[in-house]
Amino acid sequence: MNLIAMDFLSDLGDVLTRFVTESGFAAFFTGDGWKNLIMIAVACVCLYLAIGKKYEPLLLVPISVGMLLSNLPLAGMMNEVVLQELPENATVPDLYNIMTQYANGEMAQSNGLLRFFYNLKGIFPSLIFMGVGAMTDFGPLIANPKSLLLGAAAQLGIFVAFLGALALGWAFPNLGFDLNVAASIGIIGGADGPTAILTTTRLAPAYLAPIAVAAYSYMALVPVIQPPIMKALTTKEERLVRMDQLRPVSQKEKILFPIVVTILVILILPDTAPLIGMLMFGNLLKECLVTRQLADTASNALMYIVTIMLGTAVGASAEAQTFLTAQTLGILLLGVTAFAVSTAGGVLLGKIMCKLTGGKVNPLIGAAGVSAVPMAARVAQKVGSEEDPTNFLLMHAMGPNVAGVIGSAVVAGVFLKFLGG
Amino acid sequence: MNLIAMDFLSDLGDVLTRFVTESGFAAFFTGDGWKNLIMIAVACVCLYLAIGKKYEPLLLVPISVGMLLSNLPLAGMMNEVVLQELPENATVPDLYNIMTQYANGEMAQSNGLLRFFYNLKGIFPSLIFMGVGAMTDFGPLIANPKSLLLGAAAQLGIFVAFLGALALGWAFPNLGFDLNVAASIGIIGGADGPTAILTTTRLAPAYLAPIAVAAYSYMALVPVIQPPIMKALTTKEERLVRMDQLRPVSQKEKILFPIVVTILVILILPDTAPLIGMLMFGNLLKECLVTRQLADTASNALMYIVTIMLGTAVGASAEAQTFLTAQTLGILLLGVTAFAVSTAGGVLLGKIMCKLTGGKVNPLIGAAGVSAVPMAARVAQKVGSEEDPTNFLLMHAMGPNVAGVIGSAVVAGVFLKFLGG
Amino acid sequence: MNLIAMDFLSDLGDVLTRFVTESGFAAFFTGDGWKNLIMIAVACVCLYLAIGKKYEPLLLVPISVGMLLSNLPLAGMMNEVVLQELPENATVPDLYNIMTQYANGEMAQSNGLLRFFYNLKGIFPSLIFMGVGAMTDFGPLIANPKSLLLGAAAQLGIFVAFLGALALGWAFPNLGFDLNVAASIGIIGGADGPTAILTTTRLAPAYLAPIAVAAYSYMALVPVIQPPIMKALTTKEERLVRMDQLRPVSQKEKILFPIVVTILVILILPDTAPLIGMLMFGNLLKECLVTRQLADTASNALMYIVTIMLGTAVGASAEAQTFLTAQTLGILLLGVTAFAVSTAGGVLLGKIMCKLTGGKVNPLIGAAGVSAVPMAARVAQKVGSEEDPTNFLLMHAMGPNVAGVIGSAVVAGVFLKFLGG
Amino acid sequence: MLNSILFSTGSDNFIEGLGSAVSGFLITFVVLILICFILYLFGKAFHKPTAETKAEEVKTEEIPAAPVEQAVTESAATDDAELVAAITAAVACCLGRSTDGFVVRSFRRIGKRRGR
Amino acid sequence: MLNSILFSTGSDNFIEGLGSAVSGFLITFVVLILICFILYLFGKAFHKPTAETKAEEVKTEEIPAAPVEQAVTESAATDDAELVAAITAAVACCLGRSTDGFVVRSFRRIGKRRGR
Amino acid sequence: MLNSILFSTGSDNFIEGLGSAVSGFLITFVVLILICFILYLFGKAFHKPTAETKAEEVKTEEIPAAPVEQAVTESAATDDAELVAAITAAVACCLGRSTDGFVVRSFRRIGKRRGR
Ligand code: NA
Ligand code: NA
Ligand code: NA
Repeated sequence: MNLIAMDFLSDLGDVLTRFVTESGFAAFFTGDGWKNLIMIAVACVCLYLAIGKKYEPLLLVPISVGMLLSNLPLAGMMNEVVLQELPENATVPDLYNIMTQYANGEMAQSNGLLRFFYNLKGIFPSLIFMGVGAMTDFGPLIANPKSLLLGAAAQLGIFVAFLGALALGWAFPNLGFDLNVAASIGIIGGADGPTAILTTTRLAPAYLAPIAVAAYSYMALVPVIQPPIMKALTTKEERLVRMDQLRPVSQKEKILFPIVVTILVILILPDTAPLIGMLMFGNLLKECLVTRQLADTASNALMYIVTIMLGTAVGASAEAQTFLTAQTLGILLLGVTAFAVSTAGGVLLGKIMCKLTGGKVNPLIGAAGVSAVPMAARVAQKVGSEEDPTNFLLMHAMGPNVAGVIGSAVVAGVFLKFLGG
Repeated sequence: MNLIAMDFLSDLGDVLTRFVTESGFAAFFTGDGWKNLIMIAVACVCLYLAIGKKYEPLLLVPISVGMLLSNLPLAGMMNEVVLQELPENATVPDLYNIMTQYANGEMAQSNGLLRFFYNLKGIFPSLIFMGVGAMTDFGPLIANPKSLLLGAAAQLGIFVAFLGALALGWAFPNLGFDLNVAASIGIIGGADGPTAILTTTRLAPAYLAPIAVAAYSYMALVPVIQPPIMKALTTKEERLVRMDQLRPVSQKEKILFPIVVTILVILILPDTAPLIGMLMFGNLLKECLVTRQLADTASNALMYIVTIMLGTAVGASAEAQTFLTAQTLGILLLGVTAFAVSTAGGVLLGKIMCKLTGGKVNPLIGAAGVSAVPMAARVAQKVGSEEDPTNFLLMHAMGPNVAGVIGSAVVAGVFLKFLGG
Repeated sequence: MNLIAMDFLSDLGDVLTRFVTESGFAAFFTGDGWKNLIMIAVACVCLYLAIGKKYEPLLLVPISVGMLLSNLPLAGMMNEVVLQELPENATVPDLYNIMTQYANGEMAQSNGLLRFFYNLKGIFPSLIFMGVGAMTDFGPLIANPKSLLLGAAAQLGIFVAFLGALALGWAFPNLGFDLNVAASIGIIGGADGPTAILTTTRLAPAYLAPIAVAAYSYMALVPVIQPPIMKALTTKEERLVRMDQLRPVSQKEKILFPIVVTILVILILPDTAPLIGMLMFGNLLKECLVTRQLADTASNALMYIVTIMLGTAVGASAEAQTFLTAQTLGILLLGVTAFAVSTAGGVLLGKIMCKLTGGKVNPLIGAAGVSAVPMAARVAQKVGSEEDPTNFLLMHAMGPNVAGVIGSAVVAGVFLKFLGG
Repeated sequence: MLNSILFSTGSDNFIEGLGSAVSGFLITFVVLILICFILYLFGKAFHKPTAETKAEEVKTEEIPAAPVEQAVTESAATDDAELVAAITAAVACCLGRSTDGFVVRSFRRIGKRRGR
Repeated sequence: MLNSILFSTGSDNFIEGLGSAVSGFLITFVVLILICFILYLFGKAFHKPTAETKAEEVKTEEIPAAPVEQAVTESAATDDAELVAAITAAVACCLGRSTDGFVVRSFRRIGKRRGR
Repeated sequence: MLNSILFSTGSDNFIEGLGSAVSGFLITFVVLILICFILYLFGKAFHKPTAETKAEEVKTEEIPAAPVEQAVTESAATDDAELVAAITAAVACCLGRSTDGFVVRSFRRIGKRRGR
């Protein structure tokens, strides 16, 4: 019996030793483990921004938690699927057996939960866009088609940041900012989360996390970034411009709009289909009035399920080795540039339109063209009402605002086409 | 620097040329591209029927949009998964690597969104049936079991259309209407969308789109197709028959019903399990009163999510080469025949039962046996009230109506068994 | 034409013969078919417990239906994916083609619906835990941290049942109760469904059904199992102890709690990540107040969808050959032991704490440490109010109750670490 | 010629199909008649109270409340059809018109059920 | 040296990117101008009633009810923005203050839209 | 004989299991005690106001509104348990009976939480 007692004690000792040496704390002190510690701090900062500062919490909370969970050492939430090991001198039938096991989910256990979500990242942005479409009212845009020009002009920042990234890549070749990465960075200026995520997923998946974080953070910062630029570029007279009331829009137009836009835009730029097609599908579900249940589901249960999964997956893709680099700094820098230039682009075209129409367009609504629905439109309203509290620009700004969503999806399509995403 | 300028201009030219030659418009003029144009028109017509005419919009809107998106050239929404190319003289380990990449979702990007949904089409009808079960009240059927005979008789059209399709296939061998296709066409007469889709998915997936479109369109046309047949086959006296009030049904019976039907029907016809099993599971969730949340979810969020995905996937499977053929015409023709004959079958057995019971059964309720819940029951009510506005047949017609759902699921099971789906 | 008639009749005969010989009834009389009959009876008993006795119906109804459907012979709801057959002397490109077909869902038809769910069983418990987190209020625990000690003590039953299973396995080697199976059995004593399912999925998937049924049944039996033990172990004076009112808990604490617990626990025990990480993520979604929609979705639509799928999948895994064995009896026996010992563990530490604090802790709340939220807390309240109807222990018992959830997740992490799940 | 038509794949299919159709229709009837039979047993097992016994029970056990409650639960929880029929009937009675026009409003509510 | 910079991958990328950027911006404008053009056609096709014809219609067809109804549907069913604007305006008018403070309450309601 | 029993796989498993069980139980306690310790720090960090300071605050800062609001939010938004306890208590007090019977109604509402 002594032997058993010894066995037991030795087992106990082994077990407790394993417990200590295999804990996550120990992992911080081996190899690059300390980097995880920094990533955890970054995740906590992001959580603070999301919860304390209310920066786009619906996405930033899941992203932060994903980042946290994937950087807690050994948690294995991002473990890849590991197929049964290939025997030496394996034959075709051996591999066939492994395949059969895989097909029947026998290796699924090795799959981390967040990896499971991550592998679906290709379809999530489209599903979110469907939900966004089911919540968007294109009425103000239909009533005032000129808004589309502003929505186009406010994509300027995307291209400037794209060129900026290429210039940085030229100056510092080590950054590895090639055309694909540059396009993904530029699209931050689209101020549209799902568009940025889809483009990055296709062109530069390694940069998914920093680009998504930058996109959503800056979207939340729209009320901080935009007003100084808007005021610097406009005169007091321009900011005081009152706009004519929008014409009423019939339901028929609202129904035709998504159908026509789907056909036209996808014919011109087939690569926009996953974004424009699903955005307009969602909008059709809402506007046709006979599929209320589908529109509700698309913009509630389905969209929020996808948001949880996409958010955590994007956050979980934030590995220390790609996140804690000069690239991330570059992305943050270029992202804010993109936002600023896009705002300027919208305002400047607004000024031109103001001139051309003899003062019928308030240039402030151009800033709403950056997307960030409906935040940017509200910023336009606010800056306008600072000059004249009785001037209500909100509905006029909603036109460029939703036009900006279409605009950045079009730019995404252009990048995917040119760069073969 | 001249060189750079030249480079830039040549790049710009290349890019714009690509933009034009690779647009969807250009694709209409190459090969069979013009067929896509027709399919787009078909999709728009379907959208009009769904929205303008309110033909089963919950399914027809997604189907139409799926059809539209998959026929916009180069949009790639139905792109198949493309595995990494197999190197020449590839060895087993090479293939193992490709498999590992596949398992980790690295090829998922090549997968079109609608293809992703399409690959899940095998499980969607069952999930929808679960939701339908969670919304169906079998009370009127339990109170009046004779309804089941009417629900059986109203499947006549399925078999007639099945034989009609085989006869057409005999007369015009080029149509390729073999046993499997004929069964899938016949099942349109079941007036039950998920049953038709499941059967077709198993037996003749290439015909999924036309059969689904026919099934849902004719279901919406029930108020147009049925009344003339009902009036032609019944006398005024028969239409005036008043029926005894239904007995109350206890909750215990409502709970036992789905359990007993599941066991009995699946034992007799194991192939009905994906339909009857899930229909009755959904119904049990509803009737047992202790799983209200599950019943709610099954008949709301889950069912509508699945409806969106299944609808778009079915629509997206409408390729010009299988849709724009004589077969589709044949399907539409046989489908309406099936509906008409099923209606007649129900009404005729109703007449016999009227005779046998000495005038206690109004033959009009036989027409409700085609399923198309609750439309067909309402048609019976309406035709009856045209003769006598104080005669309320609705609850009596609900019995055959829900029996028809079971009836067509049984026929689907028979077909799957015989034809080895 | 005679020939055709003969053909027809012979076909008809064939078909009807097939119908009878291939029905599920016939299957009961071949081989082990009779065992399915017993399993169907077991499923019906479980249904009765779930509906008639209201034993955790949200899980037991789906589990029972899954058990029923998978044991109806030939229904094929648990059919595995069958890849296209490998040709003889198949080459690597042949296999590559099969893989391509698989990747494009062409073999999906052979996949039973419940098998589809079953293959996802690895991710479902985490998703349910996220929903549970989004519904749990850790306030009472934060206000009274001592609760955590009770939550730890009430895991005693897990380890006792684990050792009991090993002892049984030692006495009856044929049972095959190795370390992995014993751990899965022990975890029943955690009184926490998703934790039991996740642990069993990783360590002993063959025992998934009996362990899940035992876990949920005993959770429902908490009001039966616990009170006698609680009364036997406490004196009347102890049961009359009134506790001080809990301090108010600020929202800041509620927000920090899930973050801190995630980091701390997962660092110590990385294997708890799929449980603790997701539980705390769900809780954070609820407590941070800015992601209300995500918390709602996680605790409603998503959780119930997952519940339906996981329940039916777990039930469907109940094959006669593993379920109708002495093991199942052993599992039921050890399960109830685990519950009883856990209750005793909680109460005994409660007594010690009562002594140490000079009578400020009512030992009854220790029993709530087994989890089974909020049933066990209500039992504590009820047993307490039997002595003194004005003594309200509910909120004080909620602390150990939610601590028990964390406790059993920690034990699961310990088992997964030690046994390499 | 006739031969080649009769014994083509098409004719083979048709003959096989005829067998399938006839036996399929038979099987469908058999299955639904079996369910019908079971439901008759349900009726006997669960619905014993006839008109007379009911009248008695009213006096002794105050049962009538139960059916009312049940009816309410049914119409509310499950299918609005009964409610619709009742309302339609009531309104139609009052106005002495066809129920056609009134169905429209209830239509949308029940319409949900068609959403498959 | 200059050569090696100019003809590095970086410079190649930049030049190619410049082409892409310019043409991409052009294409974006082209696409959105096309939609703009179609919406002008929408306006012509669906929004014929001018101020005068409207005034006439008022007398003959009692149309004015329709726009009101529509406006209600719009604001209720889709985007609360109009409502918010109107309320904000009304309140701001009364109090003669910036609308800044008032937006907070409506913020949460619209905030849902940002949830992508 | 004894040997063969003691040194079978079963006995090996049991001995290894004993080590796992003891250390597992220890680890569980360690982890939960750590959380407990942190929560004590929470209490110190976030719950400074004692009875006296609170009384002072009441006079100076009109703080009492906040706790009330918070309590309302808590009970409404999160767990009905408090509410249920309060109601049960109130009703039970009035009637002087066991709370057993009253729990039924609230049961269904809380019951949702068990839905795992
Ligand atoms: Na934009
Ligand atoms: Na039918
Ligand atoms: Na526990």
